Amino acid sequence: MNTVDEILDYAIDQEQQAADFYEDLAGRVEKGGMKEILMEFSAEEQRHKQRLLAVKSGEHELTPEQEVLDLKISDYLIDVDATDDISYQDALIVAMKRERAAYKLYSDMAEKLPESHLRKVILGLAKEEARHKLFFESEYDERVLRDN
Amino acid sequence: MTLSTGHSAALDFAQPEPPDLSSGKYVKLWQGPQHPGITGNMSLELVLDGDTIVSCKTHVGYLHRGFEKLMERRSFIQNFTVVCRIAVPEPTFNEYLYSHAVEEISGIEVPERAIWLRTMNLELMRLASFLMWIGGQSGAFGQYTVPNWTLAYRDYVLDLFEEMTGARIYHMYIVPGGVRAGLPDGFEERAREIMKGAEKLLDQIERVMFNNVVFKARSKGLGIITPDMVDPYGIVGPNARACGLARDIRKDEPYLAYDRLDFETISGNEADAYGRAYLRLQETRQSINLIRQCLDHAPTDGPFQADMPNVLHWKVPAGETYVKAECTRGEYGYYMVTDGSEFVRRVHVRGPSYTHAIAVMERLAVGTNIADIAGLMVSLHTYPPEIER
Amino acid sequence: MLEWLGKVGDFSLTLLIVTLYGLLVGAYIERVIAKVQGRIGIPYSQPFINILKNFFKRTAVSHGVMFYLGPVFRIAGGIGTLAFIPVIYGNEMFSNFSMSGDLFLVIYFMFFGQLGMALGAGESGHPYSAIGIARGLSQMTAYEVPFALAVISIVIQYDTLSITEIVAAQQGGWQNWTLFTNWVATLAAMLAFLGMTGYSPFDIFLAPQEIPIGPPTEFHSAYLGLLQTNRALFGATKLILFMNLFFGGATGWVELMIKTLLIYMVAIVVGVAFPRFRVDQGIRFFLKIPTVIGILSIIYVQMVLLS
Amino acid sequence: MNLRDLLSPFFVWQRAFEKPYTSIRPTIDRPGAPAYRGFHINVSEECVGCGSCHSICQNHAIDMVPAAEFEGRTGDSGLRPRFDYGRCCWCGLCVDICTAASLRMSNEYAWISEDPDEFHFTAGVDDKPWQNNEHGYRRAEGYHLYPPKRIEMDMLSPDESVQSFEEVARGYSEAQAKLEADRCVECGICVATCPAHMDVPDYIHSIRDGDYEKGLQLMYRTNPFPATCGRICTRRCESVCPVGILGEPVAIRWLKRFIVDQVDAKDYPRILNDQIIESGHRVAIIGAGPGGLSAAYYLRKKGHAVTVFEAGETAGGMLRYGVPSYRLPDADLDKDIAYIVSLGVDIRYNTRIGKDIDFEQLLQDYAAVFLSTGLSVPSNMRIQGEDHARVLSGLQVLADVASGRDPGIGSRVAVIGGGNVAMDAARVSRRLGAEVTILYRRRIADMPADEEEIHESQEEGCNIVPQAIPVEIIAADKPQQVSIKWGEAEMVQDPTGGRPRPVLQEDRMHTDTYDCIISAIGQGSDLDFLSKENQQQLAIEWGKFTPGEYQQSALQKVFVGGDVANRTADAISAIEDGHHAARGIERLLNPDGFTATQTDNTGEPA
Repeated sequence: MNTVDEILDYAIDQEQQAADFYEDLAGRVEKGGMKEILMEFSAEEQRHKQRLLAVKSGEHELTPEQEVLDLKISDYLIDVDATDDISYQDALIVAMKRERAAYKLYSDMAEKLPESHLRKVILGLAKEEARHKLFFESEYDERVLRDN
Repeated sequence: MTLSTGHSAALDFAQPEPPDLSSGKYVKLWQGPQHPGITGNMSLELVLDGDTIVSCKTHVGYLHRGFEKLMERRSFIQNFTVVCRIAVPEPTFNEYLYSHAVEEISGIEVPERAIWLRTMNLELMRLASFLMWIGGQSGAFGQYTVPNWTLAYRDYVLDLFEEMTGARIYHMYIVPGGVRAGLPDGFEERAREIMKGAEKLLDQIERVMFNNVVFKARSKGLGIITPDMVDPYGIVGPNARACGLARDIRKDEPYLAYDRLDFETISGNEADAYGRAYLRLQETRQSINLIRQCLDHAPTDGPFQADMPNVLHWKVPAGETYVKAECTRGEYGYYMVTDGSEFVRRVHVRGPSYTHAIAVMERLAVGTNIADIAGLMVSLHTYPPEIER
Repeated sequence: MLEWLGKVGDFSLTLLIVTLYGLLVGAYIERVIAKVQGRIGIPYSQPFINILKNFFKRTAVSHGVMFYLGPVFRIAGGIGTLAFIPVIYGNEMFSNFSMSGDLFLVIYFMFFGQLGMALGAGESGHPYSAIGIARGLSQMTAYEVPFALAVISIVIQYDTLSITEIVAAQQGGWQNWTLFTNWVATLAAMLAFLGMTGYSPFDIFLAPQEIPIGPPTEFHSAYLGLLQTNRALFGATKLILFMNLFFGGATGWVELMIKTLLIYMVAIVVGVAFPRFRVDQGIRFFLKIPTVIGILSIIYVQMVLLS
Repeated sequence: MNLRDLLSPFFVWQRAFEKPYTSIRPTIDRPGAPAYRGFHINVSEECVGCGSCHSICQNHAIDMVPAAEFEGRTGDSGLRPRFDYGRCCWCGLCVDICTAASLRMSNEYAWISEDPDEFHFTAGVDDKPWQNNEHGYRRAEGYHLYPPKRIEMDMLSPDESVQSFEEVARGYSEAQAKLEADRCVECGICVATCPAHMDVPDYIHSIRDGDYEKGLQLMYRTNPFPATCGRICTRRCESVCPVGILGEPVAIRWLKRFIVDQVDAKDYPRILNDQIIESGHRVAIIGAGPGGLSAAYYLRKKGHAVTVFEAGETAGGMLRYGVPSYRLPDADLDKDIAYIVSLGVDIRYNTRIGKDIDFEQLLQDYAAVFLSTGLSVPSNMRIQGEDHARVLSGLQVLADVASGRDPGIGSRVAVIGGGNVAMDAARVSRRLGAEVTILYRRRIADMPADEEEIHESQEEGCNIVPQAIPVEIIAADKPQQVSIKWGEAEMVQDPTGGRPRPVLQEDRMHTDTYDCIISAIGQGSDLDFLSKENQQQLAIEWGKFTPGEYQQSALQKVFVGGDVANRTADAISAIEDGHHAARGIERLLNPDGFTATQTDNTGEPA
């Protein structure tokens, strides 16, 4: 993973994997209403993928310098398993955790690299993931933590 | 016309000789209902022998709008916008008396500031009304300069009303519970300036209207009201005071802030049109003085309205009351009966014009010249709308 | 014949000028009165607009022929009065039909209009018209006495019945004016003038408080226009007559205008200050002081001037 | 006659040399006085269309007409005043009464138009040149045509109230209630806002008339829980009450309570006079909470045989277990329930669907099923150590107290959450003698709990710590104690929209030790009693049903309602859901006899 294209391909692959993960889970869950939600998550990941594809083709630019709000909700939550009877709250936790992990991966990666275009791209990807995390954390804040 | 002694004045006039119209000696003339010589929409049915009036009959009903009945079908708050129309040149007295009657029955205490503002409003109204009347009296005798002055100057007083109340004629300012607003900024200075000008104007009017050979020739000896007529005819206000009776509700049974104002009841000793006119001129000056006192004493802050129930469904407890005030023409009274519902059961408005324009006018007109009818009518100071509530 | 036709032409011109002048001076006086009353008053164009408006209005009712002849008589009186008064002294063109006995004719014509009005307004059947006319005629009868006495006085003084000659006698300086030569007669005439112009205190016949503005109320459209025209014409004519008889006449239009305006102002100065007399008070007034002054003026002419 | 009288009048000429009174300009150029009562201005955005102007106008010059751009706003009738200047007398009473102070007058007074229809206009909607005029008549400060302040409810003092579970609000006296009822302007915006569309102005009117029986009848038309709602309703009506715009809203809830308090329970059958003609249909209702019992009441009135299946021991659902008795005494809840039961509603207690009876069985046995099982599962914080034995759920604490059990909270308690359950748990803990700290993620202003509840819990000595995010539960030294690690939060505006979000400040962490931690951060539904197939068939979203028209679910026979089917999750919504479902069931069972008027809240209930 030394070139920008490689790293982008990796990231796109990751998004596709995530989409597949949710789709697979959606096929298994039995709880009423969860299937739709997981399919919605999957679609969200597909949208992320489309965005990265657009970055790769040059139609879209990453914004490594833009600050993204970090609500730090997922940081202190326990890990949950993606079981067949996963609840909505847990599904969101899974999603937040996944995005957080990706974010950590890219930002750790960038930290080790010297100042370069590649580093910028990786940083940009980190910010992108941070945005995805914010999306799910906002959702969590809005729906699960409504009374809190 | 002389009175036979030993009879009450009213009885003496109760059986006039009906003129024989078929004799061809008389001309029957309707003065009104639309006529510049009548103070409003009413009609005088005159029978003339040459230029001399042998019989006069007052006809009213041309201005009847059924206020008393209207009030029975409107809520207590709505009525206060209706009553001002009962006496167009002096709406404020109706607002005050209506509000006061409602307050009396429902036991609402009006705050101090509202009392002073009401007093000032009423005195301003008297000033405006007198100014208009002076013009009317002068105009009725054919001197058109003074009416132009006074009506123009009355507009300055109306300017004050406009600032104070938001309207020039139908102020709708005195509302059950208090008044609708305090004084606007700078009102006191403007009011004092206008009072100063009014005093100057009254001096000028005294010079050109009252020290006037022709005015004296026309008004002296016209329509003499003798003291023994006052009670049988129910004559009130300046008409009664001009013949020497010091009767003024503001002094005799003080209401609002009048017990704290410094003034004396003015009474005259000439009971003819000139005497009444001169008395009213003095009362106009008195009003200016009282307005100044109100400006001195009226509190500038504090509440101007009592705590009120929700007026949208305001039920006034059952009761009855009679309230009165001294308007420019004398005692103005409201008799109100309520039955505990959202509507007033009955209101009777008793304006001084009722007797002055009908019984008194019918009597005083006999024997006068047709040219003097207008001057006589004005000198009694009557407002037809308050005859027909 | 041709000369006579030319005279008619000249007179028409005079008539036009005097009427327009009458309207204009009327507007001016209205503004002066307004000023005293604390107003700005009407624009100068107002009387002209009023008349034009009325002339262009139509009428749909009829009160009978005599009713409509009233205003016609009235304006005939006005025109007739002017026709025999020389307007500008020494100017043949504006001397009108002045002749040796014109003073009598003029006084006759001054009555003529009022009589026509009486016939017309009486036809309307409204009691106020009758009252107004009765009052107008009573007052006229009263002020005609001092006026006639004053005229007799100057007729004796100048020994002529021709207005032109009376004017001629006053030429040669202000000290020759009747005002100064026979001030007693002038005083009597000016008092009568107050009644003649119909301003306070002698406007009872117009009193709106009793007979809403009198007979003119009954008329409308072009007939009212005629009355308004006559008001201007007749008013100006009276002023010219007084100017000729007592104030030395005029040798030019400017002099005429100044003099007539000043004469008019006499009525206004008094008019705005006083209420009106009742008709009986008015008659009594004229038959007292002005009449006495009128008689005195004759005595004055006889005893002082002609002795 | 003397000479002075002859000469003195000539002084009139003095005036000729002074300035005239009149001006040459037309008067149209003269502005009215600053407070002149001229043409009407209505600031439409502030106006809520309450129609008080229309009510007070003695000339009937004001009509309330729909204004498209304002329709559908909360607390707004969508109507705006239309003035008829052929009738207006410019008295300004409309301005005086205007509850929103949106109606004003300009000081313009001259208006010429050749089109007479123009003088009939909707102020603030139709464009008029004086709309932005700053001058003109305004209602003066301190001038009111209705009392702006509400009649204070007698409350137990905080010192007294924490001593026992006695009801805090003492209720209005008759005189107080009449005074408070007097403040209503009868606009009906509350009716539109109330989920149950109760006839608020009418029953308030009945208080003014002293006719409480009529008031009760009016309330039962839309709500069979008046005693309950009169105490604990979330009262959205009051939040939109136009009287509250410039003053305090009419105390609608207390007035409702007042009516119920005036009527003895034994008089209910006579007053309400519900005649039941058996229809022969059988309807099952799952859950005896407000939603289920409301449906039961209206279905029973239609003559259907109603069976209610309740998992608990008593009826009332969250009203009984979730609302402490100092807010809603059991006697008052029982008053409501007893009347519903008295109509012949069969409640089977301790019967859990899925365990005791199969849901499929119900579908077979009954003509229709109404499902309102509520939200009974407390949400988890999902933080480290949450499974500690000293972490209790708020719902459990409340249920224990309601059932007379000792929740065992100890003497120092932390409550996590800012909703009504959190407040209830905190106040209950105070009454049990504990010292209470409330930790809440956001600001106090953001708390979803009732403002009154927040205020009263503070008065009763609960210490609210706002912007506190719990991050970890740690076992304390003693087994009866537990520690909580929490961090302070900063409120940050979310760039993607929504309300400001709390962001943990990792450098400002605290750790406190309590006897127990009560978690009250929300609750979810328990739909496990439904088979997987049923769950798939019934549309479920975010753990809740998404009902269609008349609360009907995807299954034709199944109707859903209550907390499990709406977003607001309050009693009044549940009651309306039940009422609405009853209408839907009636339509299903009796399609020919069903008319639209039955759905009208002013008509007879379905």
